[in-house]
Amino acid sequence: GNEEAITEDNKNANETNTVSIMLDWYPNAVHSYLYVAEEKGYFEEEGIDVDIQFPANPTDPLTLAASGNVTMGLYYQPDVIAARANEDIPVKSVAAIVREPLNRIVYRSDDPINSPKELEGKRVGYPGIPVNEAIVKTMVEYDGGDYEKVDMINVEFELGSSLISEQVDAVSGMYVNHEVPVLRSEGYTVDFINPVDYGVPDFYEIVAVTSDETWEKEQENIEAFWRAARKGYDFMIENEEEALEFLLDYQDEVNFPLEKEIEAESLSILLPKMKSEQGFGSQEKASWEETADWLKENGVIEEIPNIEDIFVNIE
Amino acid sequence: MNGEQNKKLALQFKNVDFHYRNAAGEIPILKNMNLSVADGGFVSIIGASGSGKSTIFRLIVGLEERTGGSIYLNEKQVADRPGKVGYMPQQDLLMPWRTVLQNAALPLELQKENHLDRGTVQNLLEAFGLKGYEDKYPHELSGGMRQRVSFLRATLSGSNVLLLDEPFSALDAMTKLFMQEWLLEQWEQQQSTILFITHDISEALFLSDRIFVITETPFTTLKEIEVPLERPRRQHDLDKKEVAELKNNLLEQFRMRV
Amino acid sequence: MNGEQNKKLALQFKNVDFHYRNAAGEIPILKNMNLSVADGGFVSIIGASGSGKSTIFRLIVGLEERTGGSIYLNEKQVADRPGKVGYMPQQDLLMPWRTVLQNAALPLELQKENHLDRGTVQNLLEAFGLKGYEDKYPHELSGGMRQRVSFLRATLSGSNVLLLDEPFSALDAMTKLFMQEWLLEQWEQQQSTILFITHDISEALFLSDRIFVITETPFTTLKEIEVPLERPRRQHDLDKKEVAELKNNLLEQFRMRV
Amino acid sequence: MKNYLYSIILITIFLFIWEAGARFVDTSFILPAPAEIAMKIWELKAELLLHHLPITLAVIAIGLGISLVLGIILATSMNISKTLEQAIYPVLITSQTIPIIALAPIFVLWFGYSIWSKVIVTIIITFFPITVSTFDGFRSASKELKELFQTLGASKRQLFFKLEVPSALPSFFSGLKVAVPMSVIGSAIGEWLGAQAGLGYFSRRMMTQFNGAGVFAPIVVLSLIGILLFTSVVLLEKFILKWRRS
Amino acid sequence: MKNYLYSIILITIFLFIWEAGARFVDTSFILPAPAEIAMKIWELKAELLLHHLPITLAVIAIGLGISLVLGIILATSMNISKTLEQAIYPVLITSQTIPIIALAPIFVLWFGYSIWSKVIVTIIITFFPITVSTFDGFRSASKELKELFQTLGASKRQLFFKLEVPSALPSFFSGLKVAVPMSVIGSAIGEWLGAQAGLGYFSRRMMTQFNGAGVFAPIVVLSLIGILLFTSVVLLEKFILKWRRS
Ligand SMILES: Nc1ncnc2c1ncn2[C@@H]1O[C@H](COP(=O)(O)OP(=O)(O)OP(=O)(O)O)[C@@H](O)[C@H]1O
Ligand SMILES: Nc1ncnc2c1ncn2[C@@H]1O[C@H](COP(=O)(O)OP(=O)(O)OP(=O)(O)O)[C@@H](O)[C@H]1O
Ligand SMILES: [Mg+2]
Ligand SMILES: [Mg+2]
Repeated sequence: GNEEAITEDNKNANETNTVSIMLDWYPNAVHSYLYVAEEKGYFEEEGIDVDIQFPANPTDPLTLAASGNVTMGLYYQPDVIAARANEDIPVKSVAAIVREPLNRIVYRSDDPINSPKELEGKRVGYPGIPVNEAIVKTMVEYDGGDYEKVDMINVEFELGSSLISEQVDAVSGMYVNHEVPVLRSEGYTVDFINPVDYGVPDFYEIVAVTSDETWEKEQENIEAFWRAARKGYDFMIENEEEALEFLLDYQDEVNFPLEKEIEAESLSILLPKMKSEQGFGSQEKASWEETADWLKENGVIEEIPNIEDIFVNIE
Repeated sequence: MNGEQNKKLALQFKNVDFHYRNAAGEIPILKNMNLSVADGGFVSIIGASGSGKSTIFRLIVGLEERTGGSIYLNEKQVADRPGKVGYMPQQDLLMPWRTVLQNAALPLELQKENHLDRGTVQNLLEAFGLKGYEDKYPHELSGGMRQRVSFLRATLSGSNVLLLDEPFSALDAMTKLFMQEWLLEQWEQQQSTILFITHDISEALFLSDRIFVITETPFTTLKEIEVPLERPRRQHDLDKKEVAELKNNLLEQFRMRV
Repeated sequence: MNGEQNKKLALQFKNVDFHYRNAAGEIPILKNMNLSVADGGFVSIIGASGSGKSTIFRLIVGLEERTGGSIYLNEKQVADRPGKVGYMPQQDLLMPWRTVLQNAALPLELQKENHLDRGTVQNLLEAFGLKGYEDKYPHELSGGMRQRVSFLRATLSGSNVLLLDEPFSALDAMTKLFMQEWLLEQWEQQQSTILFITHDISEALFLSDRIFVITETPFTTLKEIEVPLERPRRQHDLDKKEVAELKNNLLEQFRMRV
Repeated sequence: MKNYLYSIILITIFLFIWEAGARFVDTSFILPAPAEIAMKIWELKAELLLHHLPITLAVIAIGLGISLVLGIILATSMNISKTLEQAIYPVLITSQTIPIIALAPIFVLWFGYSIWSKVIVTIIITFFPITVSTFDGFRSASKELKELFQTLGASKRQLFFKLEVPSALPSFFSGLKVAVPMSVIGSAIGEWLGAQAGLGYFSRRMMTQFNGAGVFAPIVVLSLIGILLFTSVVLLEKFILKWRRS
Repeated sequence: MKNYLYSIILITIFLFIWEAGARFVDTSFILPAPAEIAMKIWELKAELLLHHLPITLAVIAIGLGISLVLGIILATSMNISKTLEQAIYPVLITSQTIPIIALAPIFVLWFGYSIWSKVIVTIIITFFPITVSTFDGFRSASKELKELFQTLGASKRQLFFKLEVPSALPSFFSGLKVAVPMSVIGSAIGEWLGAQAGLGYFSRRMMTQFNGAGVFAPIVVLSLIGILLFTSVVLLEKFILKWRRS
């Protein structure tokens, strides 16, 4: 019995040591707290090894978290609900990272779209993430237009290149804090519409998703991970500049070049949207319910799933 | 000085020069060569491998350009020879995607000035023992039948001169004997002039009026041998003493060269 | 009643039955067939195409299983015949990836009980006119040379019985004559028994002591003909009156069948 | 039919194991069972066959059509001009050793999300087998037959249509039989890169929605297209090359 | 060398037109000039060759290696057992007409971003040519030679190693020459679908960053790998099949 216990322990130790997390996009200011925690050794203090991965396809963070290929993925609140409701995929959110939409409908300034109704007959690119369809549909219909007349095109990651090469007239899925300033700094003039102004609820833009099975098996690790991440967040709000430096130091110059100024601006936009009275990462049932209602109204889901199963707050 | 002198000449080479050219330089084959074949004759050419037999044919049909001298066909020097003689190459060369009829009638399709009509073709098909096989494809025929289609095609080129380059070398020994007799029969009916290349001395003796022997390359004249046999002939005529002697002489000549 | 009776028998068929089987049913080839070949003899088998010549060989080497009767090799009934006779098929069947030496020495590699050594092979290579070509690949050889390599391979199987299935049919007429003389020379030196299939009557007459003629299929006995010629022979011996007559008889027999 | 008995048994066993395995694993978004896929096809039949299929078929038809036209023109030109052959043929062969298809994402920038970016991918993947096999077909015309035609005084035109074209047909069909399944693959890959409809697109979309059976369903339809197109080519070949029937 | 003169001229003209065109269009993220690409390769040489190249090479090597092992085992089994042949061969041929590669996205679900999802794509794309060509090679062993071996009392083992294997080699090498460029394509496609590094991944990555030259640079490296691998196979073939040298 003694021997068995030891091997069990060892096994646990091995399993629990690594936590993999797939980012929602390539690294930028919104991920600074993770790099802070890594650099400052917070993860190490918690006894975990963190493997940060970037998605090759925009939808991979959720699918790979659901299939257990990564411990967690950063994804979008509405899509977690849809997965649970439509296909009964056992996934749940363990933390809310960004509490308001960052997503904008972006267009070229020289080919302006004054209101969502004007998207009729236009080509709208999106990264294949289903929530964008719900967003555009809500906005167009809110504005009195016909969504059926909008040409939605899955452009995968090529949001920026398809917009400026005029292959599409507008894109959904660009973030106001990052992609938009990046485009502008490259010398392209673009403008955007905020979905929240046209009937889209104030959903959590980014949440951390894991599968029920992973949660059961690795709950301790995930909790440890978020304790460390919270320390990183706390450090970040106190030392914005320094936190950005960690990100910029860590960045992969060739793969993911970042502009310091853009990221600084981005972080200043992000911080208020990440802040919560209940503590970084906490989630409110009301937000989940409101978002689920919105999805049901728009026919994205047919039945509202049990909200209790969808998220869990980590103390 | 003999009877042939009065006959028209079907083919004549006058001082013809020819050489191939390759990386190493010129390979002379014909040097100032003279040759004449009377109309209606059956003439064989024998010689060792590589001695230039096929080259003579290629010059006649115009696949190679002579470097000097002139070649006369039916006593006219024809500038543009292609299409003027019937040529039956060594392999039967039938097109697998054409039926027997379509293969045989190829010259009629290609030559504007060919005046043979389909009726003639039908008659000849029968004469060549191909009746009932018109719509078969070549792969459905035996080797001997394929040779007959090929020969029919050469005949239909409408020329009085037929050049046959080792036509029977791919046949087995017994089919070959049968085809030889058949060829003679056809030749007697068609009244054409035949030039026949072969490696097989018995074959040359059995078929020809005269045999040209290539003894060296390049050559200027060909050694000419009259075959001492009357027509019609049978295979066992070859066993006659003077023919047998002739054959053994020729054999001895080639033995050293193989 | 003649001298041969005292000689050992190299090969004997006793009441052998054989039929092929296909979708349409059985195709009988041998019916209660008897045949014997004396040691050291040169025997040819001639017959029309499809009459069953190759089948006889396939039975001897064990590629087909007889349905009745027995086959004796050197007066012993051998159960597992493969490897017991030298077999030279119609095509030369050399392996393109092996040199002349490697091709010829194949039997030594495959047969454990083969007692020939490399020295013997070297000597034979010389006897077969292949000296200096040991390391050449088959595609670098002429047709006649390839046939000699194939023959050497059959010889090296170490058996006193050699089966040759139309070995020269792919050669041109002159090379063929040369190879025939060469074959006789080798045979006289090797003291082996040769069974030789051919379509060519002159070839059979020139080479053999006796000729077996297949006149119908299925067959029970083969018509046997003694060749009235002494050895050594020359090509022109075939022009002797009695041989010529024999030849014409045989020809007449096959003429109807082609 | 009897010849395929063992194959049918093998496939049945395979499907059975798959079905059992899928039921055992019981996470249909990762491994849907065959029965589930069949039901999904039935359920989505209108969507698949009326909406996505025509779009993919259009890509295949246009892509293959352009490949055929370009390939045949190029092969014919190389056949006519020795200089063209010496210039183009080695480039063509070398191009096969390099992964041009990896440039596909940039074609989207050039041709947009219209049908053309997918057509280009299909052309890239089918152009080579068609061109090279057609050209090799022309070259296979026997030299001896060519000379025979010359001795019969055939014109270049007659030589081409009566000898070189029929000689090239068998090899051309071999190339086509390679190209047809490739065109199906090309259209699917093209649709990954950005599309709004089509079977390849639909399959990936189903994946983002955790609909495992939905991922497989369009692929099954694509496979049927592949088999159908291939069979048509084989039948056409049999009809045109009827002289090859033994 | 002189034989390739026209090809070299053609490629030079092509590059020249490309360079001129690119300078004229002047939007390098859509159409980078060759000179720009060359400079980019030089600039990124460490990144490309030390970081991404080894990862892609590993995918190619493992994928091709597994294909070879499985393909040769399967071809040999089909050669030994007639039943296996009748069961597997038709399935294999039919599988070629269906776009299995379109299922690639689901492999990412099965294997994550590990090397295996890419290896599987590479195997799928290279397995068929290797298996079928090896098997066809075995079948090409002449029936007459087989009979000759039998008459010489050869064992099954001798028949296999001394006749069937040498007979299969030319066809095997033809298959390998098809498979090798395919493996490069397979690794690139695999990397689109899920990777953290590798040349195919890097090319797509550059695309989202408006870096046109960066899109082409890794593809040029991939092409060089393709050409190099292909040339190695040709040399190996020449060495092993030296009897084919005229
Ligand atoms: N195109 C060519 N270029 C260079 N040399 C050639 C060419 N064609 C033939 N020769 C050479 O010319 C010589 C005569 O060739 P030809 O084909 O006329 O011989 P042949 O007597 O018909 O021989 P065979 O009996 O083998 O058919 C040979 O030595 C051959 O190598
Ligand atoms: N495997 C087989 N199955 C069925 N019938 C066969 C088979 N092999 C040969 N035959 C038939 O048996 C007969 C004799 O064949 P065989 O090969 O012995 O003839 P052959 O005298 O050698 O002919 P050839 O001179 O053409 O070589 C032929 O009618 C042939 O069609
Ligand atoms: Mg010749
Ligand atoms: Mg036979």
